[in-house]
Amino acid sequence: MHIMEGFLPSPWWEIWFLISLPFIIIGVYQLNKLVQEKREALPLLAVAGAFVFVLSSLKLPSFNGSCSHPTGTGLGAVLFGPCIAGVLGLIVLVFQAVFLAHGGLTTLGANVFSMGIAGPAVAYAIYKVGTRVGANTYATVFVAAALADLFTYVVTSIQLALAFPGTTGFVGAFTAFAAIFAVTQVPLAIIEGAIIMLVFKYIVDL
Amino acid sequence: MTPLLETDNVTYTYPNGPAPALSGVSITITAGSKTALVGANGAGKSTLLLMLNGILRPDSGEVRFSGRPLAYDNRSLRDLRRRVGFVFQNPDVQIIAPTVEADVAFGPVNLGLSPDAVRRAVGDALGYVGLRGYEKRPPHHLSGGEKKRVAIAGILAMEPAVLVFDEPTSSLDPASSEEVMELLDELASGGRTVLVSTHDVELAYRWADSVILMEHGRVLARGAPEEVFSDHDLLAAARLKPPALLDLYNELALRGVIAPGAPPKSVLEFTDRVERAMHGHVPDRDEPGQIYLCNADLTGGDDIRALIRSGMVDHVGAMGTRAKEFVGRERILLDYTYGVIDKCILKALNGENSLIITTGGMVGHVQRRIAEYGDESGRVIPVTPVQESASPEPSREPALE
Amino acid sequence: MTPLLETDNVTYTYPNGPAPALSGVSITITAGSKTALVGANGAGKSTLLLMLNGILRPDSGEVRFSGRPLAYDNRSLRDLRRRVGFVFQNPDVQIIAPTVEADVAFGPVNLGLSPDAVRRAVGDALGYVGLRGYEKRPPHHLSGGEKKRVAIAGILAMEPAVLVFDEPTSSLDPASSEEVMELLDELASGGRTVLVSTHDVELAYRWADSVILMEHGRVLARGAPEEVFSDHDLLAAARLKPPALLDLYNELALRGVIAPGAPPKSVLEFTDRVERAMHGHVPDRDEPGQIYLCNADLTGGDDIRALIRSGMVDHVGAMGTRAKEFVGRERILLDYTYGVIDKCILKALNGENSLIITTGGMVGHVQRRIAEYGDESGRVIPVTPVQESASPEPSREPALE
Amino acid sequence: MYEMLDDFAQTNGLRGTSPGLKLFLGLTSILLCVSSPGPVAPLLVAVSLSVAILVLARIPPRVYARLLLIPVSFAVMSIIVILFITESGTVLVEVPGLPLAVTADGANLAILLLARVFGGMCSLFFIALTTPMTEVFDILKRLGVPTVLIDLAMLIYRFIFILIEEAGQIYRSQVMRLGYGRFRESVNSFGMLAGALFLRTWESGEALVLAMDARCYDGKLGIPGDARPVSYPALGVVLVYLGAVLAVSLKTGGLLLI
Repeated sequence: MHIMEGFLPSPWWEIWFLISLPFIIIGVYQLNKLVQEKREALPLLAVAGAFVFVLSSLKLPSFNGSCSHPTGTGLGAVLFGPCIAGVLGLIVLVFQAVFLAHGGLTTLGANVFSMGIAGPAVAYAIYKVGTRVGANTYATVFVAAALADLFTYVVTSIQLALAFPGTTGFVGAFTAFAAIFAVTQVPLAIIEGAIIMLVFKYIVDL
Repeated sequence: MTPLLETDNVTYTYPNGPAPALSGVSITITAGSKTALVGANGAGKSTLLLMLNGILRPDSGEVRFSGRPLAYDNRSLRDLRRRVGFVFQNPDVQIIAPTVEADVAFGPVNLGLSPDAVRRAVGDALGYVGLRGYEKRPPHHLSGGEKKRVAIAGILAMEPAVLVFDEPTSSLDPASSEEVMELLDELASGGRTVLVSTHDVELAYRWADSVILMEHGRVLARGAPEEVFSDHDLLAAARLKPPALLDLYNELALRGVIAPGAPPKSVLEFTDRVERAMHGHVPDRDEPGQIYLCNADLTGGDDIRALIRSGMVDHVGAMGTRAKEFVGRERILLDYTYGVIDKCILKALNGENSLIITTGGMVGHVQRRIAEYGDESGRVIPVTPVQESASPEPSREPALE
Repeated sequence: MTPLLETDNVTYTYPNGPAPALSGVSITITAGSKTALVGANGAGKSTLLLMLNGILRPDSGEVRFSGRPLAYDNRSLRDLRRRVGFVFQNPDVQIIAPTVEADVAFGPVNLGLSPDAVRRAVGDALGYVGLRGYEKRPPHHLSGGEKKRVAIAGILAMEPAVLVFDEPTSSLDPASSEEVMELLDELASGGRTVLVSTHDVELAYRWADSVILMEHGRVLARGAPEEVFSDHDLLAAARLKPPALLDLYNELALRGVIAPGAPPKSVLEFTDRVERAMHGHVPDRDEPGQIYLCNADLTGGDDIRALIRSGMVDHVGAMGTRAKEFVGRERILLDYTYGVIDKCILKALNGENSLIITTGGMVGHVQRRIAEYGDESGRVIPVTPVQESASPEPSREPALE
Repeated sequence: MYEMLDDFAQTNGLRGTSPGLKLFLGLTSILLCVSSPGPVAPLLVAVSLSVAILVLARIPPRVYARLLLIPVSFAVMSIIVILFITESGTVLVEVPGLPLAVTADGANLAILLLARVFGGMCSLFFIALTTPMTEVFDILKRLGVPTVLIDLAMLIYRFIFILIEEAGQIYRSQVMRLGYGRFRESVNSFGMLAGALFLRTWESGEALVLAMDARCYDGKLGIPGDARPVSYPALGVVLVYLGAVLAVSLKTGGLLLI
């Protein structure tokens, strides 16, 4: 779920930039090192990034919107680690803003945090835990993808509630934002989980 | 000759395209015809094909199927698409399921057929394209020609009345191209309407009975291939080259070496024409050879093997995918797998015997073609049907598990 | 005729491949030759090409460049790859950067050239393939033919001695194919060694001076194209079809209609041969037309336009990408953009005048070709060079901003 | 499928203008919108940049109108929340039977937010529709953004267009075979599409490594870009415009519409 350009007022958009920045800096540093060690890492990261972009800009069936961003970068996190996945997320979000008018530039900090860092981190964590306890792989993938989506939307709701606490205060505002976006985001997360599971099955079947 | 698919003054511009991709295109595809849409890349062929299937909607003008204008609601479109099957240029984007079987089943499943009906449709379609036994294979390990046939089977399984092929032989090697074109011939002779887009003039010249020449989103000409392709200025305007044989023929006719008339379509005809021009007639040679003709649906492998072992046959060719499947099963070695009729006639003229193995409707086609040659050249070649065996094997094997 | 690239008994099996992709392949590519590696899909052509620039390493056997066996350390490989340029079949695979300019610069930048040298190399390479003015375009806005030329420019910018093309005309339409093949001719006539893999026998027949026929990872035959392609059994074994003109010629020779000998490579030669067979000589007609020959590097657009306006010229053709670029800049309308020499000779035989616009080394090529025709046919066609103007325009424009 | 705004940026009427200037104009407008205390300045930006997009850049109105609809669904939902969680100020409308009410403060905040979103989105559209990404890469490089980041972005850019084309073809071929019919088939079809795309992506990646190696890849990408000079009259116009927006923003800061 992308926060549109112009929606986050000062100082919130600056704050989210500052929060995301360390992850990106570490990511760029790691990326530099990775590329110098393994030259073929760059092209592979690039196609992975392009895949995340294309997947998250395709409309999900019967829904006007898609959210595969966190699971896409979640996959990146599994392969390259969460900070480099954050860098991928940053680039993809810039392209989404500029090519498709999804999201924005001042809201980039907030969106990178929710979709490029927080969501993938959840996907990464669940996947790691799932494989360690030896849970059913498909179930793990489903849960990781769906929860990554849900967590992203929770983070977005927090970001909005912090910026617009209204008169009810943060908790009330968060409840209100979370409730209204749940209408689209909860079914979307479930469908997305199912689809990512199908993709996973498809790849395993080959 | 009823018009099955028509476009009436269709115009279309892509949302961010600079120029119209189609401007005022009116074409008519008659039922049962073999039509080739010929033009250079960017002439508007693919855009037009996508109109016929309702994927694109004209900015103005109208597309009609069986005389009725297309409706663009979901239900009508689904109905249209099961009748007008579309085979894409690149099979890699069309074959996406993890196995051949699952891929061919995609259409029938979406049609809502019962599992049994789906299985039957898949088996029939794979049999038709000669890929029985490939059910469980993953498509990305197949050769280019095999992938193409899987893509065709995926469309055939929905039993469309019209088959539309976008550049069917693109990036296939000559043998695979011939096999695919032979398959299209078979489909057409089975009563289906076949429409092909191509920039390969040679292919269109040999295959099509009607040609539509396109350039810059317009129709430049339509008609029989030998007429359309004889006009060099027209072809040059369409950024195409004339077929080599036609070009040579026209040049010889221009210099008065050969009498103008219906141009030849094959090396065989051409040779005869030149001989006639030089001697006034095709000279008699020794006794011509025999052509044995075998319908694999009715004959067992043993009879054929016996015939070959007897030494009466010098060359063996098979036509059609089902015949080739049969030959593979019966482990009969082939000399010719494409251009079979012409090659066997040439051999017969040199006094050698050959055997053509084919199936179903193609048998009549072979007989007609050889008889036509006899009428034209005055040299009759005897065709001997191979006798049915007393205990014929079942004409179709059950699907392999 | 020094061997530049050799493989000696090279064998290779892909890590998860069932059968060897190459088994005991020994070939020799001489410096300055135009060689075509011909075979059906899966014959091992691409695998062999990937050996030649060290992308794949033979399981056994040896690859030699300039007589020295390849070394497979990083440094030697980089050195090899700047000398042996490889153009992939699919330009989308090869084009890496987001603009034409940045992509062509990729090689030179990685070779460590100075920014100025990079800019010069990019400008020259784009000029050579006729894509000046395309510098800032993103590759996905180009046509298939343009993409191919960008891919070629990207390799040319590294100034390799050998150019290796995998299926150079695959999925291009006839006009784009001719343009690419003409470009390859230009490269070869500029002294580069050019090696092409293809399943298009027609193309190899017309273009190559040496052919290597492959099948199932082995070399079936090598030699001059007219020899290799005259052997029908060999071609059939390689799952290929003979070129139409050669096939017709051999059939006519077999029936004794035409005297056997060096087979013709073009419609023009063929026509003459048939005429000679019928009349004993090519009959004299009226006075042949003139061919005006203009070197665009030396002549200004005004002179050419004046010539065309004077009515002395009936047809105008341009050969080579630089000449076409010039023609586009000067807004001269062309009748012929490919197969120019043959078409102009045909017109001259009919008494019409034509003008051929070309550049640099191609001028000599045109003169030789027309003189050769005169020697062979006994009909000399006068070639008139277009005079240089008193104040020639600069032969090259500065790169567009 | 989506329309890629970059396709318009490659051919628009302002293609020749300095990309740095366009980027400066767009980014500053966004900042002015986000920090404007009142709704007038963002609305002014929205209108004036829309005019620039339609008249100067000659973007088809039909295309632009569709773009303007993109922010609507997000904006509407968020603004409904904001309306109902702001309970101070005069009550304008009450929802019968529920403890929900729209107050003047809430309405004013909602209007301000809508204005900022549209001002910001129009500025973003201005950048997206007039400045090709390929030129932005050059600018970023000169601004000292880490090379590895730009190289990665450039490769991603290139492959986005290749993959989106393939995704489109796969999608069409599924539709031809009646995919995406009912809900279950839709999910199934989409899963196959994504899986096939993943496979193609992987193959593309391997092919890319090969192609880069064959072209002597040594860790460098791209060329020193040549800067396009900024025309001073154009710079002057932009500065005057931005100054005017700033002045309006300061002047109308306290203005409330309700």
